[in-house]
Amino acid sequence: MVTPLLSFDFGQFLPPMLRGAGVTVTLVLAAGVAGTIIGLVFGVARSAPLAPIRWLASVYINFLRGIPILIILLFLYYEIPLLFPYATFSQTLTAVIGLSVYAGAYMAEIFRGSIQAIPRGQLEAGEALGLNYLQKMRYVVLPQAMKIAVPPGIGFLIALVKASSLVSVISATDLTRAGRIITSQNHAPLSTFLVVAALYFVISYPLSLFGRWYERRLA
Amino acid sequence: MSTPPPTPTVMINVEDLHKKFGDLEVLKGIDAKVNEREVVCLIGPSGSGKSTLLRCMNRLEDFHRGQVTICGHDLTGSRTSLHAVRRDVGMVFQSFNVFPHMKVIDNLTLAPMKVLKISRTEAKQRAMALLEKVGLVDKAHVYPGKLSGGQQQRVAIARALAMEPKAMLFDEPTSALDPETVGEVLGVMQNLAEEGMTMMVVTHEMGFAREVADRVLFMDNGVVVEQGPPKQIFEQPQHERTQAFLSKIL
Amino acid sequence: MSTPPPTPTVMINVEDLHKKFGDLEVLKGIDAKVNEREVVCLIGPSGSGKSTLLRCMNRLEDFHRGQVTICGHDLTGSRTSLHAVRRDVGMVFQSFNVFPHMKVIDNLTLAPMKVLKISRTEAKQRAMALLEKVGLVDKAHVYPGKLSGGQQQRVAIARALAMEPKAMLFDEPTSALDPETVGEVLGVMQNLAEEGMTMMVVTHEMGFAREVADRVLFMDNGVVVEQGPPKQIFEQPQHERTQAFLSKIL
Amino acid sequence: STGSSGGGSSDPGDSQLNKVLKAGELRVAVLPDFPPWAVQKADGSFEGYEIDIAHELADSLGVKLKLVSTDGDSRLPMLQSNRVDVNVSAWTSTNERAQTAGFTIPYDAHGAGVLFKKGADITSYQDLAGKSVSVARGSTNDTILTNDFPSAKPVRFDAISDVISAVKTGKVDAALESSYTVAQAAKSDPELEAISNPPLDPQLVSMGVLPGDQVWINYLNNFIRNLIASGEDNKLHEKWLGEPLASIVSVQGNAA
Amino acid sequence: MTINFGAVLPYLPVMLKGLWISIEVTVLSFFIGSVAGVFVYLGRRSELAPLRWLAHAFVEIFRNTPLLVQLYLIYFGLPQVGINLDPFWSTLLGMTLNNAAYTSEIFRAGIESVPAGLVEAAGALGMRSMQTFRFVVLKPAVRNVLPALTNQFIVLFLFSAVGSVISLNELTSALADLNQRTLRTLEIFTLGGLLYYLTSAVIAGSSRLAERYLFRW
Ligand SMILES: Nc1ncnc2c1ncn2[C@@H]1O[C@H](COP(=O)(O)OP(=O)(O)OP(=O)(O)O)[C@@H](O)[C@H]1O
Ligand SMILES: Nc1ncnc2c1ncn2[C@@H]1O[C@H](COP(=O)(O)OP(=O)(O)OP(=O)(O)O)[C@@H](O)[C@H]1O
Ligand SMILES: [Mg+2]
Ligand SMILES: [Mg+2]
Repeated sequence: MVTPLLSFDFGQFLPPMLRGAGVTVTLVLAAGVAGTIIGLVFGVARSAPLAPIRWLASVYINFLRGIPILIILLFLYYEIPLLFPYATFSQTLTAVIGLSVYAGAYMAEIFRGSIQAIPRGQLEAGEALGLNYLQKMRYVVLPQAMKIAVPPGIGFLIALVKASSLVSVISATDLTRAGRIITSQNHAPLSTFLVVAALYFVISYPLSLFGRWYERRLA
Repeated sequence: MSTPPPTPTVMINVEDLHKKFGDLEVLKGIDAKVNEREVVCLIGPSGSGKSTLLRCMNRLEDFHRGQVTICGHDLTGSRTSLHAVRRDVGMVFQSFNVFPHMKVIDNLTLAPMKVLKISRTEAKQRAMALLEKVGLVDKAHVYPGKLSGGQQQRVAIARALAMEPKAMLFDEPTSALDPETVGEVLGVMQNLAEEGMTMMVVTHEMGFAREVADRVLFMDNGVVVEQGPPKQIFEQPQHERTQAFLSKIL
Repeated sequence: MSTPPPTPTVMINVEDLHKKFGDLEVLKGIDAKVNEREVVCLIGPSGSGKSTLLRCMNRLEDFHRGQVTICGHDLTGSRTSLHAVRRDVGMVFQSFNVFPHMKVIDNLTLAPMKVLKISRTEAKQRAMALLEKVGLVDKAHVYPGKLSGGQQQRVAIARALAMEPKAMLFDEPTSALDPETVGEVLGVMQNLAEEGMTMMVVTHEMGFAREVADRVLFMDNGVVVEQGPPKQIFEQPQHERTQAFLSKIL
Repeated sequence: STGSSGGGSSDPGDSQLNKVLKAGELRVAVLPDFPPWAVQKADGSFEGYEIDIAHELADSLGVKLKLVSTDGDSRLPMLQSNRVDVNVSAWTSTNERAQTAGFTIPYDAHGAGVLFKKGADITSYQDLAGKSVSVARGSTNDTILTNDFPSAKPVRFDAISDVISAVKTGKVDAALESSYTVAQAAKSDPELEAISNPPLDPQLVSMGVLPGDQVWINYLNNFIRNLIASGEDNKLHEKWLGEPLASIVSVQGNAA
Repeated sequence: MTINFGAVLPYLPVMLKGLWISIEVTVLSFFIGSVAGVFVYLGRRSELAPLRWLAHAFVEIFRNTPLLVQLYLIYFGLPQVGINLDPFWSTLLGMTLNNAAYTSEIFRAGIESVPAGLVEAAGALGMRSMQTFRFVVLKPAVRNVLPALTNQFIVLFLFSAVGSVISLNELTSALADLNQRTLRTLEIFTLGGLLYYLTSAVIAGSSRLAERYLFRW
């Protein structure tokens, strides 16, 4: 007896699966880029000379890092439109926004760490040469901090690939939800999710490899 | 020529300078003066406040009582003219603090372009001339990571000179160096002194102080204990703390 | 008493030692000997292989040709007796490498308890005696982070002595120190030498070498270029590389 | 703050009906994973019984149709956040739910069935007592199980496919799901069996909108009555589910 | 619809019950997983190539696939090979394996951050490698990794929410059920988010305290 749990009809189900994978990749790329920009702004703000700016940034970072992405997504999708009717975005766009603000908080923390890792002497040297705060950041600190931030940044991007699986809660059809829709038709969760896992691996592993290669190159 | 030496202009003037870190009083009323074209060496035991004094002179460190004027800028009170001060006063640190992510030449052109707003071409010309002076023309397009400590410190000196400062502050510029490369850095500093740069140098290199300094200041525990020409300080120190210090270090 | 001096026992014997890192030959046939109760200083320019030679002597570094015997242990070939070698040979590094998470006293008792298996009480007594010797009794219950460089290095020396080694290797023990604390460490080492410890010391402190060493070895580029009593090496160096090196450093 | 657009108003200008006509587009929430009612296909488009009904509805209004994927949990929030105009998403119109959502007259009805592994001693609904039973979280089956079989242990999943998988893998003793779904699952897997008794508690399936928009509900009710009376609803039901519309539904068309 | 937190407050005990399960599964998986992580780390440094390779593959697989998918496979997939775990044990297993993969990497970083000089000094004192690890490397390494471990603990806690998908009745699952019952989405999820946030904040705070009192050097 062929147990239906172990069969997977690639001809029929691979295309929707790949489309889901495409959505996952798009989400991660978009949120990765947006999250890096948000993270840069808040990471720099977190080490700004003005206390209120530092304080605001740390509220954003700590709050978003303290709640599950699931809750962030649900809030954005269902509650924001109630409060601000004009901010009614599609599922995919909401997913991108949700993942971006989430990524922003984590990337900010990564940038803050790398900025702090730059020896104080570098800042003082910039200061003694007459560079102002933004110039010191732009020309002296950030170029060095960025380099340090790459390995943890890649690590987070990998986490983001996986966190993106949770956008299915707002019915965005990413790789995970594609898998769930397919199991409603083929009733074969084991094989279906093995394929899903394999696709996630294919998306995420190159990132791991790149991260490792980069770290070795730095050392 | 027989013009009499002009009355010296005071380049750096420190009066009754007090500085606290929290409750710890680190500078307890310092008076010090450096004339134009003069080289003053600052010596003293670790923790006596030498670095702090130097850093107060270009306001890397705030102070809460006293007066500091440097190159015509009054540092007392508001922070308004900081920018101009930094332009006129070069500083060289113990840990060279060259920018590791920039080639040597870019280390030298960054501040002139961004702060003095001179053109890239002009900044480059100036930089090459300075590299010539510190003997590093062939390293212009190398990253600092590939240089020895002594070479990095020469880059740091050239970088400060690229701003065409009127005075230079040195904080133990050779104490992080291999014994063998100390000489090349002191050489560059000696040339600078001979060209007439106004310099204040914190150092443990008594040989340099003896040979190059016009005056030596001995600090201990936040006060200037004694000062005078090197010959006098090294050979006939008046104060017993100076004597104790010199006996340990020479 | 009129017993003639005994014929010296050889404590460390190095013959035709070769060492490569990958393709780079760092030691190119070294012959060196240290007798019991002898103090030998090793000098030479940076990169000449001094540290490597020292590290081969207690097999922190493998070597691929030649012979090393130390305190009666033959280091050539198999790794079996490494443990015993390390027990008999103390080592002190440039970066003090005291264990930061242990109080000073625990730094001194750890290895005797774990390696020599002596009791805690005995280890403590031994440790206190050694702290007395290096002048740090009052710091026994302090974490090393609170100590100055010189104090940390004295802890490191006491820690090595706690194993009651037959010979001590020092690799630039003072070059990471403030000029003022160099003296206290050299003082401890001088006492040790006077008590008859067999010592091999890599150093840039020519004053120490001149005063304390029985013999000085000058290394350059992986070979021992010249050796002899300090007076001879410092005042009448034979080899031109020695002359060049000394002229730079003195 | 108030998020509702209805709020008891009966001014036709405020009605969703008017907004749809003005926008020229009808936004309908549907399920992507509930074949044969509705399922998302490989190319991303939808098909199924409810999808056909949604098309009919858009045609009746003379506007374009936009389908938005939803799930059991999200049907009301979808309306509240103004992402859709109407749910055609197998929504059972219980009295409890009707207190917070607005429902039309039903266009379909189905009861619950029980799915279990062959050999399990389940011959009647009462046998669920004391057993672990998988249900879709928040579905009417969830409510039935909680209210009518208090000694059964509910095991809740988000997706209906997981409800069925739980039986197959022996995670639970039985599943309580739509009788049709249960029958399909039993047909596709020889290890499984569906209860032979008639479906439990026939449930009425309605379109759902925001509460209070009587103008919009009137239009939809009218549309459904015509759909039934014309025989179209029955035709679609037979096409997708292989059996005629339940009489409790079709009788509404006669009344019209 | 009017926002009314009063209407959902009576459900707070239900939420707290869910939160307790979240905490339970997180704490257990964190500690078991961290111990396992040490072994995975040792595997990665093993002299036996197959062991090294295996440990490496383990880390990469768990690092590069989502927990949600892992839980599906454990819960619905393992019965295929005769292992039938209930939601709690399935979630626990998934989170434990996940945590082992992550902490092994954290330990690696922590141990590599201990200056090589300390290891050499211990070697020069005649200490064997296990002794060196136990007495010289371990404590500084733990101190170095404590912030990263805390972070991992919080991430793990937040990701326990995924257990709801395989019917674990933890906090998120409780929130979803309540949401269905009351249809007060905003209030329910705000309150739930607050519970998650407060718990994370408590964890982060206690870790900082522990750091201050545990490592006084
Ligand atoms: N940022 C700071 N915060 C608190 N105390 C400080 C700070 N910087 C310096 N100190 C303290 O001020 C005193 C003087 O320090 P300073 O660095 O000026 O001494 P120094 O003479 O330059 O010593 P060294 O020769 O070691 O460089 C010391 O006791 C030092 O601990
Ligand atoms: N682990 C290593 N791998 C590769 N090359 C090494 C290693 N250790 C040392 N070397 C090289 O071996 C040569 C000799 O190094 P060594 O540290 O023995 O010199 P040294 O005389 O002690 O110098 P210094 O006075 O700077 O300490 C150098 O060229 C160095 O770059
Ligand atoms: Mg200083
Ligand atoms: Mg060396």
